[in-house]
Amino acid sequence: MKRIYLDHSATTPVDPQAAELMMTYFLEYYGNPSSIHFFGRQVKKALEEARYQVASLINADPSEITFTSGGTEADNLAIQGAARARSGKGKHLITSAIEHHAVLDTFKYLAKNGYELTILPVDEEGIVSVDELKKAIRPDTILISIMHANNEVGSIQPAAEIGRITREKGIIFHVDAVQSLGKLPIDVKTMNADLLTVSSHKIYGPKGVGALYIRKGIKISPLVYGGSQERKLRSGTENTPGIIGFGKACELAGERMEEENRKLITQRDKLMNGIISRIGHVKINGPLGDKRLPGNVNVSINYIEGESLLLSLDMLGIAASSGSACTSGSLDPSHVLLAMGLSHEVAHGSLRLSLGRHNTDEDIDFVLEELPKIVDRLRMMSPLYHKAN
Amino acid sequence: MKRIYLDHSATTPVDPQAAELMMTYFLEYYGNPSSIHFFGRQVKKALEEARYQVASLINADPSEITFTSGGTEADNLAIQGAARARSGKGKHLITSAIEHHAVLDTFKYLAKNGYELTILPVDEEGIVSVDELKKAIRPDTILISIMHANNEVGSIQPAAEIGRITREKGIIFHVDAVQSLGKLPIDVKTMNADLLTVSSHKIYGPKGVGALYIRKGIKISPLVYGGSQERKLRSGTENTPGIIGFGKACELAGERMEEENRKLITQRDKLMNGIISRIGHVKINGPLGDKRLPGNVNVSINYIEGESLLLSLDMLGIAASSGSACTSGSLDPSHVLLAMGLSHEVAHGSLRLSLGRHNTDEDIDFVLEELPKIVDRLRMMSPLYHKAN
Amino acid sequence: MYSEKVIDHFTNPRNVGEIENANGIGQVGNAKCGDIMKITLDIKDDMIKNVKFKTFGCGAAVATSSMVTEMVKGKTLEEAMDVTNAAVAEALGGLPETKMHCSNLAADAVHAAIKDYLDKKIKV
Amino acid sequence: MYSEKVIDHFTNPRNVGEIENANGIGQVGNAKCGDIMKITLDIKDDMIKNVKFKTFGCGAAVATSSMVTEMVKGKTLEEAMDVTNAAVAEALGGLPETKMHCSNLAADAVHAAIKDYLDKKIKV
Ligand SMILES: Cc1ncc(COP(=O)(O)O)c(C=O)c1O
Ligand SMILES: Cc1ncc(COP(=O)(O)O)c(C=O)c1O
Repeated sequence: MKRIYLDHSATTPVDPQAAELMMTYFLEYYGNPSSIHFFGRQVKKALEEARYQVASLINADPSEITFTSGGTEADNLAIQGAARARSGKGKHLITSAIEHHAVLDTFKYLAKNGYELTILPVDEEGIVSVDELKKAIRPDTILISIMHANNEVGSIQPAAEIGRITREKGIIFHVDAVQSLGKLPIDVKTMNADLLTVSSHKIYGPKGVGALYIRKGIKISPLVYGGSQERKLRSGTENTPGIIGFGKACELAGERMEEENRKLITQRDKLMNGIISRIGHVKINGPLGDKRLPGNVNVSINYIEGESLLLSLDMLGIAASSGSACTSGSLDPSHVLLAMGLSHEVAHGSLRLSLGRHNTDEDIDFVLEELPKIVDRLRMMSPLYHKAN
Repeated sequence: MKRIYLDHSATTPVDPQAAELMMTYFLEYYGNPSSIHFFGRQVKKALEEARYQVASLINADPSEITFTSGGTEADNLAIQGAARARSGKGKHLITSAIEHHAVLDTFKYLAKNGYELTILPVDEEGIVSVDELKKAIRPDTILISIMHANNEVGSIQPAAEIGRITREKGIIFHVDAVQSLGKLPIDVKTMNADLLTVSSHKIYGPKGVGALYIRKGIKISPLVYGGSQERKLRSGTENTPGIIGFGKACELAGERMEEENRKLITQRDKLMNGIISRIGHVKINGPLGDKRLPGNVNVSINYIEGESLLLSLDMLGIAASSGSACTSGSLDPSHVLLAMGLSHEVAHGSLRLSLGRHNTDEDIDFVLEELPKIVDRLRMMSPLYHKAN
Repeated sequence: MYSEKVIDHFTNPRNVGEIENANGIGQVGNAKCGDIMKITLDIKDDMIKNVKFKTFGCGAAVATSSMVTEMVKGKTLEEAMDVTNAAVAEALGGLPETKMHCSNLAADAVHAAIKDYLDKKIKV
Repeated sequence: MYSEKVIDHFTNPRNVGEIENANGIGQVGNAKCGDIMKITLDIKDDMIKNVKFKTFGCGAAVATSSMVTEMVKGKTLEEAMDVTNAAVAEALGGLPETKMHCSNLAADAVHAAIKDYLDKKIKV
């Protein structure tokens, strides 16, 4: 069976060039970068080259990049680290209702441990209001974390606008840019970001690698202690092959972004329009046009449940994702869709198709051919659906 | 130039079988294990297989294994996690003076944040005294962390004996087994370990992967929050290729341990005896015989400094390590050697040669031929050395 | 994740639909939780002559619904009341841990339909 | 890590040894820190006729020692006093950050040796 992968927001395959490079560092250049001998020096150099590659993609200085084990750890390092380092200055934190769990759950943990938290609502397109944010700021606000682009509905947030406000007020601004890296141009300087999270496995780099941009002069506390690697901010023997693979993936993403985005936007819009025209009782979630990530399609298909939909697609070789509670192991469907005002019932029936580098126009055609049949079949089975509707 | 790697305690090359397996998971089986589609289920299965492989090497149940980004993170998760989860029961912690920085610095961080810490001394062989440990235990002692084998001098600690005491007293016992995994038989049950740290890159697995054994029923707090992976103890998209590579490395290590150890012990003793017989004014650091890790040689060479020695060896293609302060970026030489009673001067002149799977007898011969010449040359240059000595 | 039997019942669900003049109707779950099962029964002489289901829910919800219809068809009401959610899960070769709680309500739906039948009979 | 010049001076150190009847002897550093440099001078007519070093220490310590002997040999005492640790590091094409502090003391050792010579002269 031909398999069509439409879950690139969850993770991506590793680029073959990056994978090949990593092989060399597994087998040949395997030294510990802390070692002063040949094996160590060799890999130390490659580590610094990777730091430069990651920094370049977000217009940072290499010395501002701290490697971590992924986006989740980078988010935690940013939020726990900044909150701890600044706790003397205040205890108030601000984030939005549509953040990834790596951000939201970290804030909730802090809120249970002496901090105060404001969670900003979003509009029906899944975008944080700058006015609401302004109103939420207090004299004791020390940290604001707003994602650059949402992983479920692809909504792009007004990061630069928020950065202007936080910089003016001297509040630390953390941006979770896991979903936008390599897809939107990122400039930490014009964005006025103080901390910015990126992750490798969303941009055709290996899993288990990420980085936190820490603007020069910003002090944060580490999460783990030990051998003082990464300027003491992230102890532990560096995952050098992973980091080097991530560096390569960043380089490639930078080179290909423009061309790739043109393709992704065309395919995305074809897919969205096709679904709307072929299936009744559906609703696109998230904004349209250039406020949306290039590869993101998210649609609620009324009267049916997401996991059933995913299973049915999977049987045809189509890999997708859903905001259904059944796919997350939790009891509630996607907190993002609920925050955008969707009912539980409709949120359960959401489908995310996230396009990537290797998807072809034929993939889109196939989905558009098969999806209506699946929806029909599931609706016939649904007690909520009445033909008359 | 032929290069001889004698720094296996710092890190190892990845086994080609493990590396090849990882390639498949980079390029083909790249799904996110949380996804319910084919790509996700496929890799989820492999992830659980790896968990089984790691568990098997230490006689644990797979459900007791939590994957982390390495030994350092596992040590931090164990120590910070247990201390936080048990802080209601007491604030007293015990460790030893020869622990890895991942343990020692984590305890020191806790000691600055409301906990009380006892650091046990060691004898001149680098072994913790069980009597001292018994004396240090207080009614409010909640956690004791003692390594299984030391990374610098190879001294094996009386872990099982300590485990008997802690289990009896209801104190959590954490064991850093990073250096002993795959080299000594580990049985978490007979050791009475509650928490046990292992790391992949020391046993021919990839860097950036480790695991914490958490005995069934033991509660610890997480370090990072997010997507609830690893039963909520370690959120973040799993580094599946890395974990699968680690699993394979564990399987291979288990199969080869006995045969490999025979080889390593022979080579180790040849190297130690050769150094003693060819070079004057030297002292073996750490115990002899079966209280020492199979592949570890550590020797103080009086009147010369470690980094000079390493550089000279490196020029001949020999990669080694030293307890010299100059190689660690700190001002003091190895805290392990100092704790064993060595003077600063002698500690600065220490050399660690750690043997591994691919070292040949010719490698040993070459070192034994070249090392005396280097020592001679450096001693001739040293103001501390007087021929008359 | 799912056993082969679950996938089979999900892919080829038995007895989908609604019996037009059903004399026993049961519905459990709610859309908020993401699982609704509706069972319609045709009961005659204390015997389930026919049974159909409609389900909004995940794979497990559909499969348990389908399985339960097979298990109770032709059975007496008493026999049908003895079919438990656990028995349905077992007949499917087991369900993933997380599905045992929410999506395994098909027997409840059957029981509700039987109760509906009995309630209406008493009223008459 | 180290520049080529550092490696060259470490591998082929110039002027290693001790001058037997040196009239200026300087030693700086201590074994606790891991760096000791000992400079012996043969001074005549305010001029460094010959200079030798012995060093216990890391690569940088050996290289700076070797380099400084080259830099002061044949110089007047005043000229030699003007040679700084920084100048030695620079002549070696720079040193790693961490080495600038501890291991870059060779010029100090020369200055100590000159001071020793001057002190003894005054006493005489
Ligand atoms: C917006 C966002 N933040 C954080 C993360 C977490 O990153 P990682 O999977 O590398 O831990 C993800 C993806 O899972 C994400 O989409
Ligand atoms: C005894 C010991 N504990 C912990 C660690 C840290 O493990 P990792 O390098 O995987 O972070 C090491 C090695 O560096 C070690 O030797």
